[in-house]
Amino acid sequence: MTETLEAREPVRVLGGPPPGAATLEARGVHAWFGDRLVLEDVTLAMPANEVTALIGPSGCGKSTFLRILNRMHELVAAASLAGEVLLDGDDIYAEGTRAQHARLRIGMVFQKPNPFPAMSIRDNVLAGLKLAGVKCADKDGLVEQSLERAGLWREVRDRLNSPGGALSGGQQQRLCIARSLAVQPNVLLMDEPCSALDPTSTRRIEQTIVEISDEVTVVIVTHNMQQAQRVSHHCAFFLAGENEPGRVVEHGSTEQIFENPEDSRTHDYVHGRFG
Amino acid sequence: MTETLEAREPVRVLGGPPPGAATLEARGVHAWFGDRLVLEDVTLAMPANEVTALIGPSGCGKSTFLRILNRMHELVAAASLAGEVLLDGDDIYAEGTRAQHARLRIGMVFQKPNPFPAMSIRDNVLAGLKLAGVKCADKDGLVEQSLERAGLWREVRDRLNSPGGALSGGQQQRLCIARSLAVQPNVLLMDEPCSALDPTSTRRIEQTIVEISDEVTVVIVTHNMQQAQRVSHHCAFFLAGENEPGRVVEHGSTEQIFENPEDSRTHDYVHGRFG
Amino acid sequence: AEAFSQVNGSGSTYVGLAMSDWQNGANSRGIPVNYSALGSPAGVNQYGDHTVDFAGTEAEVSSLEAAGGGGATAKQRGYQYVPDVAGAVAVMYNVTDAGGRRVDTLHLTRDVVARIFARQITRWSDPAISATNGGFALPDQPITLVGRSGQSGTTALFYDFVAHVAPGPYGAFIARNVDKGIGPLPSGVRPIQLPTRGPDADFYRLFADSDQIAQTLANGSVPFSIGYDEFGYAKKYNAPTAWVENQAGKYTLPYAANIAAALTKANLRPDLSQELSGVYANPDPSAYPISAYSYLMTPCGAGRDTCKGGYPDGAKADTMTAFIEHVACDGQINMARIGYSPLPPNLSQEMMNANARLTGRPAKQLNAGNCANPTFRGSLGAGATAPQDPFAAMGGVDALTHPGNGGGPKAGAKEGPKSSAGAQASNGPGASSSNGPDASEANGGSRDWRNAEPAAYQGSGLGGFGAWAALVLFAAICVPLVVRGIVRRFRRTE
Amino acid sequence: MTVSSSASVPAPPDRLVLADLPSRADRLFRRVTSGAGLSVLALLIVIGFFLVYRSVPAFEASGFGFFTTIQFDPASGHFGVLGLLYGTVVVALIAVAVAVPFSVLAALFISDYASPRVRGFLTGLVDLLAAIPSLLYGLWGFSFLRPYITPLSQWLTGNLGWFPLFETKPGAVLFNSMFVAGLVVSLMVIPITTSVIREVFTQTPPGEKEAALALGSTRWGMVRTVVLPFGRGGIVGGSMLGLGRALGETIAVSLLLPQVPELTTHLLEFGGATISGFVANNAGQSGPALSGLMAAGLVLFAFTLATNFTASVIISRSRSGAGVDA
Amino acid sequence: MTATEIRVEQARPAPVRRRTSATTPQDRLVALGCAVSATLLTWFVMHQLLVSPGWLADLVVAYLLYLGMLYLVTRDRLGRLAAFDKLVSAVVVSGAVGLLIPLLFLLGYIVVKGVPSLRLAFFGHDMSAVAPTDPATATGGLHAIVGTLEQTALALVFVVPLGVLTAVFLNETRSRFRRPVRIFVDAMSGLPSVVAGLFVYAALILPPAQLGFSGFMATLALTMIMLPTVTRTVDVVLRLVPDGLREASLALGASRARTVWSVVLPTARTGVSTAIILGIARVVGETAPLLFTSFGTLSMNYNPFSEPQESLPRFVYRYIKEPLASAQERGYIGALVLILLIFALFALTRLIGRTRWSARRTKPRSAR
Ligand SMILES: Nc1ncnc2c1ncn2[C@@H]1O[C@H](COP(=O)(O)OP(=O)(O)OP(=O)(O)O)[C@@H](O)[C@H]1O
Ligand SMILES: Nc1ncnc2c1ncn2[C@@H]1O[C@H](COP(=O)(O)OP(=O)(O)OP(=O)(O)O)[C@@H](O)[C@H]1O
Ligand SMILES: [Mg+2]
Ligand SMILES: [Mg+2]
Repeated sequence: MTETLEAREPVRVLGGPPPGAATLEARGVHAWFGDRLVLEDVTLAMPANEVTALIGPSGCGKSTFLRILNRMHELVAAASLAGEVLLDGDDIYAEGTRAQHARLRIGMVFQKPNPFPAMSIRDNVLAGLKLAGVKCADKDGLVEQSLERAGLWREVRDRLNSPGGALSGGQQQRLCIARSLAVQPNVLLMDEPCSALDPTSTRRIEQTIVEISDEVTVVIVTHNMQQAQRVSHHCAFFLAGENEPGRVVEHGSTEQIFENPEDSRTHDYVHGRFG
Repeated sequence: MTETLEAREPVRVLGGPPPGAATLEARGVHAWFGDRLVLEDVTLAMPANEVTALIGPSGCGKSTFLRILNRMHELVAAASLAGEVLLDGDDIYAEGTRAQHARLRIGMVFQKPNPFPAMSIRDNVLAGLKLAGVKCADKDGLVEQSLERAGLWREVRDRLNSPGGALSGGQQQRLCIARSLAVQPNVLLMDEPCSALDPTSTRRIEQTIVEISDEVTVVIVTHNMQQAQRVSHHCAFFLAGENEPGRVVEHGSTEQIFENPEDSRTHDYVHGRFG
Repeated sequence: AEAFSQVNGSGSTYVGLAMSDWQNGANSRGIPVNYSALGSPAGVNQYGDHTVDFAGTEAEVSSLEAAGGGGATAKQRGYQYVPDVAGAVAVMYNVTDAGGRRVDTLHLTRDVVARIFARQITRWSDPAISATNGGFALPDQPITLVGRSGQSGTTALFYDFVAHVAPGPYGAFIARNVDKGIGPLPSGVRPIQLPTRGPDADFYRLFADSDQIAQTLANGSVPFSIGYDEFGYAKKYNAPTAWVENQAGKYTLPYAANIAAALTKANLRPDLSQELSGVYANPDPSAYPISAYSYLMTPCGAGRDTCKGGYPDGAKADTMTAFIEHVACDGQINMARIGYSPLPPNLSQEMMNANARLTGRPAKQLNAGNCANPTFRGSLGAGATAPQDPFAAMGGVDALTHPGNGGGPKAGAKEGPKSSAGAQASNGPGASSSNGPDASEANGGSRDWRNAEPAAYQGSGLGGFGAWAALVLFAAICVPLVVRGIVRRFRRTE
Repeated sequence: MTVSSSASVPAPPDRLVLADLPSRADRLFRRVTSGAGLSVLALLIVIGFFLVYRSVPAFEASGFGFFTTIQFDPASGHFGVLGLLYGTVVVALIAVAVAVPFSVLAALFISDYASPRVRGFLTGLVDLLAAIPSLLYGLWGFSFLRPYITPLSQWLTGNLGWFPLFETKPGAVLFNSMFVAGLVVSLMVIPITTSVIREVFTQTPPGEKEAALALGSTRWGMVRTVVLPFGRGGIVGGSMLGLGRALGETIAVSLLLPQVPELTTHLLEFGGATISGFVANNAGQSGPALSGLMAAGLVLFAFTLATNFTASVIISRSRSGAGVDA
Repeated sequence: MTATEIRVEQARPAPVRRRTSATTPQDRLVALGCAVSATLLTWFVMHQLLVSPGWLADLVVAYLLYLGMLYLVTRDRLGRLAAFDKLVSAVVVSGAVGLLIPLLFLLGYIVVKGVPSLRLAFFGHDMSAVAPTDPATATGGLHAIVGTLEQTALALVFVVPLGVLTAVFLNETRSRFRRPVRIFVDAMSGLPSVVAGLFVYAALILPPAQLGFSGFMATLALTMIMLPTVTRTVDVVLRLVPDGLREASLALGASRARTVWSVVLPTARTGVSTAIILGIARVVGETAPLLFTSFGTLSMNYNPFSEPQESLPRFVYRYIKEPLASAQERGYIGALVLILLIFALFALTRLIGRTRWSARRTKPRSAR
């Protein structure tokens, strides 16, 4: 599948993020919705070129944390936060930084596939260019490359001009991954990208994650322990008590979290005792 | 918890289903949405007084099958079906049988808790009586008994008149179970009853399922393998290929399905290889 | 030759139809004129507001002022009245005789018409009405008057007639109603709206426009009513229209010939407004007395000789004068066909005089040679001739009224065009009690009128079906069903 | 913030003040859209202000009597809006009283009884009917329907005349009454209320409907326990919206009613006036009468506003409007 | 499905789809029987025993009888709850039918009255050369159609940018003025059309402004009526655009403006056009404000900015009040054309809606 890609010179975009994966580091992140503290003092490093999985039961603040990582959190009215998020050492929340810029470098894939329904597949892939003002000389090459890396090229190359909404759920999700990859971000955040998908599509996307992790840093939220085990190098376990904010209970290499967790709650969780 | 119940004479309703659990048997069930066949030739016996779990990846037709079992399937426009569903030997789809009657004998609990928000807790429990024209001499006794069996009595006995919508998600789900139990059905169908709930509520409901299974036959759909293992006596594994209808790949005792499945796909699935 | 620019006018609905005809004619000769029939008061007001260039009205500015409906601004702008077309107010009615049949050849004297509308005569059985209708007494029902709600030029015209013919009752009527919605009226100023409260108001049914009045009176939905309206609407809906007696003692309907005959006696006041006492008392046997003409209102300075410059825009003045000339001559050709009467020659000439004042040039003298107005040739155009009075064929109203002529009117009335007047005796079962000399004398015309149900209550729809009947019926049918059900259940449980 | 996440609960740090640098396009965007929004605001303020300004002479002439005088009487210089307002409200209430039961039935039919094909068709048809100009309703009501309503009025007064609202004077004329006008207006209101109520009914959480059915309920049981309680706000709101529309209804009423203001309980009898109809019939007034009309228009506006607001408050308070799935 | 089906057929007898209809044949038989017996009973009692006062009474009696019988019989068969259910179903169905019949009558009436005199020439000339006495078939409505089109088109020029921008303002910004603006838009939608006309008349046509009657004045009044309608509907449509799309766009590094322009509006395009067309349909038949503003005329005036202009509702209103039978017919022709115009607008929305919107629009719903 990747032969074509390697045989060719990779297509690069202009005006986008600097090339290559970047390290993301959260320091003392707190998050509030209104006056409710939902995330407390999360400090976590997500090393470049590796896949970090965030696991934990529902409502413990995984999505909130993920959205803080690329400044999507502030889109929610009455949401606020504290702490620092360092992208290759620079705080994306530093004064004078544009949210747009941070988001361009840190892409995101959502739980529900959301291709732009008014655009064709090709336009969907190129949407980031248009939307963020990134240039590219070889658009067709970029489309092919992005779809290839998202593992969708074979399936759609004959119908690049049909609308994005006409694909199946799994294909739509891969299209969204391709769309995010097209602007060549340094980090890719994924919030339960497979939860709405069938097994085949899930497997396909897990494959994709593994493949792209040599180009971007991936942070993925998942409910599926097996998935976390399969794709991630690092794991962070979030937990929120009743009426308490979410915290990172434990983090470390995936192997350690699953085989030999320090905390008994982690052990219970990864072995399906609850959640 | 069950002392109170056993100490007392159980409250009985009049005009409802005949007392006791019943055997449910599906024979050659097919289901269509429009012209799309989504379920093919499912034959499955769900023995009385036992818990049968339906497992399988998303979209394989578990919910559809469950809804066929109490004639909810026909509520969807353009849905049709073939085959027989025998409740203690009588086909619920036989001509002249009214759907209301079948649904009264075969209760259902849904994925999302859906108490009637405008009614008080007490009225929610008694809703089935009013709606199905079932009589009961000792209404207060029935409310207590049903809530007790759903494991909710302790928590709500002081606020029976507050609205049902004011409870937490897990309590709402147990309220829905109590509501279904109040008409004393012979079978209770549950479609992922815990998927929207937190771990504590989940454990509470699993307990409830185990407790009620001596009075009704329970059929439960779940995505959580551990849950299936914990609560069910029998298991049926559904699977649908791409663009193919769902089928039962394997069914048998829970132990067998989890420890020693015949089909390799079952093995993969119950060990989290996909889905 | 001249440069025209569009002139707009608004006002009287009474001339609306004529205006359509004139616009159509004027436009076809390149004179751009536009008229919108919003009602006389609106026309005068908009004229005063300078939003239109001319107005069409029957109401005089003084009436409007008295009614609080404006007019001050029109005075400020200055105006002259220009006669444009002759017409008449028809008296329509809906009366049934004792037998329940529609009366359709009612004959009334001017005096009676005026006293009815001044609410001195208030019942249909009034001897003054029987006197001109073969002596037959109509049912003793109160007279319901039908008129226009709000301000209306037609109302002003009609009440001018009432004021002249029956000054006493009119005066009393005005005095009674002066603050009941008609406003304080200086003497000589006619009301342009009818009372909306007070004792008289209860007997009025006021409608928003002429169309509804005629329609209502034609379809008989207001029993025992009489109203005034433009004759065109009466013809449209075939509403029964009263024959009105003139000075010569003849009875006429407002056909063009009768209107034209009457208007020969119209006098003009210095401001060209009409003084119609001569018309109401025109001795011509074919005159229809309630005739009048309608005005155009065009700008003019304070004195009548200085209208020049009324339109600052010369092109507008040219258009207007061209239009007035069109109306004066060619515009009159079709009038009789659509329910008006062409202006008599003297009034056509007045229009040219008005033009002369507007332009400052000498007036064009009209004659049969240069003016197509049919009255210059002694004709009135198509559709002018009036039908024969059905009573005349029977020897006239007087002869019919003579008591000795018992069976005559009955037979005679039947010969009328669509007559059922001269009410036949209804020999129904209840018709035994005689109600006074009038009734018995009139051949039993209204024997049981006291018991007669109003026409509206008979016949149609659910009229005779009572709620109690429904209940009884329902019970009668349902009880056996219920009993059957109970019996069956009883059997089953056995 | 420096405290590591250990046993002791640290005081949460200060929240970040997020200062995003908006791009030039964003600033322009914000300015243009705000401009549009505020111009709508300004437009309404101008309208309201102007109406008030032009109404002042009438209010000055009549004082508070403007609201207590029945007659609108330019002749005496006394303007009163009471009679007009009364007629307006009565006609609108009749219209709504007739329209709402039918609308609820029709909406129920569309949302819960009809087959999907019929549902799609009816939804479109109702929307289409809602767009038919009121002029045509008025025309039809006046020339076609009026004769058929008169017998109904007769029957009502003949059999239910003991009820004050159906009472008529002997020999009264029974057409062009507020009742007839109300019926004709109700025909225009029905499509609007139906479409609002249907919208709300179709939003009933399917989960609750299925819950009811799964308990062995009949369709009516489901409707009564789930759809109607859920749609209550929608019914009230839809009725209020219909009321607002009925209050402003002009042409049909101006064709039907004599526009003589009065306070009467004899609704079946000839007579009645509404503000909008009166204004339409008196188009072209000037001077004090015009300012009287403006004042009446202002009152109508205020009234419609009040109903619309109540409607939107009720709709948004109710579960149905908020779209909250309990 | 075909492939599967064939395989199934080979394996074992093809599955027979089962009937799951809520009504059994017996139910239908009962309904029919009740209807027949109610009719017969009504006939017997109303016409043989009593004197029927009219068909309306017969209808009412028969209907009530039918309901009663249906209830009793079903109660006998299936019990109280089912019987009441049947009763309510019958009432609901007849309520809906009873509501639609008069409304369809309205359409039919105008068509029947208008069609006989409608000629193609109606669309070809104005009324300036048509004498009042000419037959109704000579009617020309071109000037009215042109006026309607021009006035509405001009109103669109104001309404579309202002309405869409305001809706964007309400949905896509976080200004603190959003609440007041939304309230004011709601308030403005309560502005009675006659008051809008009165406002334009008093503010612009009368002195001191003295702009005179013209189509443009009508446009202004129509704008006031149309603006809130369009704004509110577009607002709703924009709200239907899934938030996920906005977030996806922002997450790609787009600015707000860009997101609205490139993602939100294109996604909502069909909805927005539907909203606009419905707005047009709403004002195209407005009559009351025209009485005050456009004045009306018999002849063609292409220039909406000066001199009076006719429009279709004005045309209808003018002729239904004139005292000639032919004029009345002219009115009905105008009414028919007006209805046709509105039909056409609706057909247009359907056409637009069918392309892609309908499929997408159901998405958020089925997701819930
Ligand atoms: N927009 C919001 N407004 C208010 N509270 C919110 C909002 N979004 C999330 N929350 C609350 O914040 C907490 C964390 O939510 P979050 O979505 O981050 O959890 P999660 O771990 O992603 O859960 P899941 O696995 O269900 O996605 C929850 O308690 C939730 O109720
Ligand atoms: N209302 C419907 N209309 C059309 N197709 C439907 C409908 N409901 C379900 N389907 C289709 O039927 C198939 C089976 O759906 P079903 O909901 O039974 O799956 P499931 O096993 O319950 O999945 P999940 O675990 O996600 O609940 C799916 O392919 C789905 O797309
Ligand atoms: Mg989440
Ligand atoms: Mg499911």
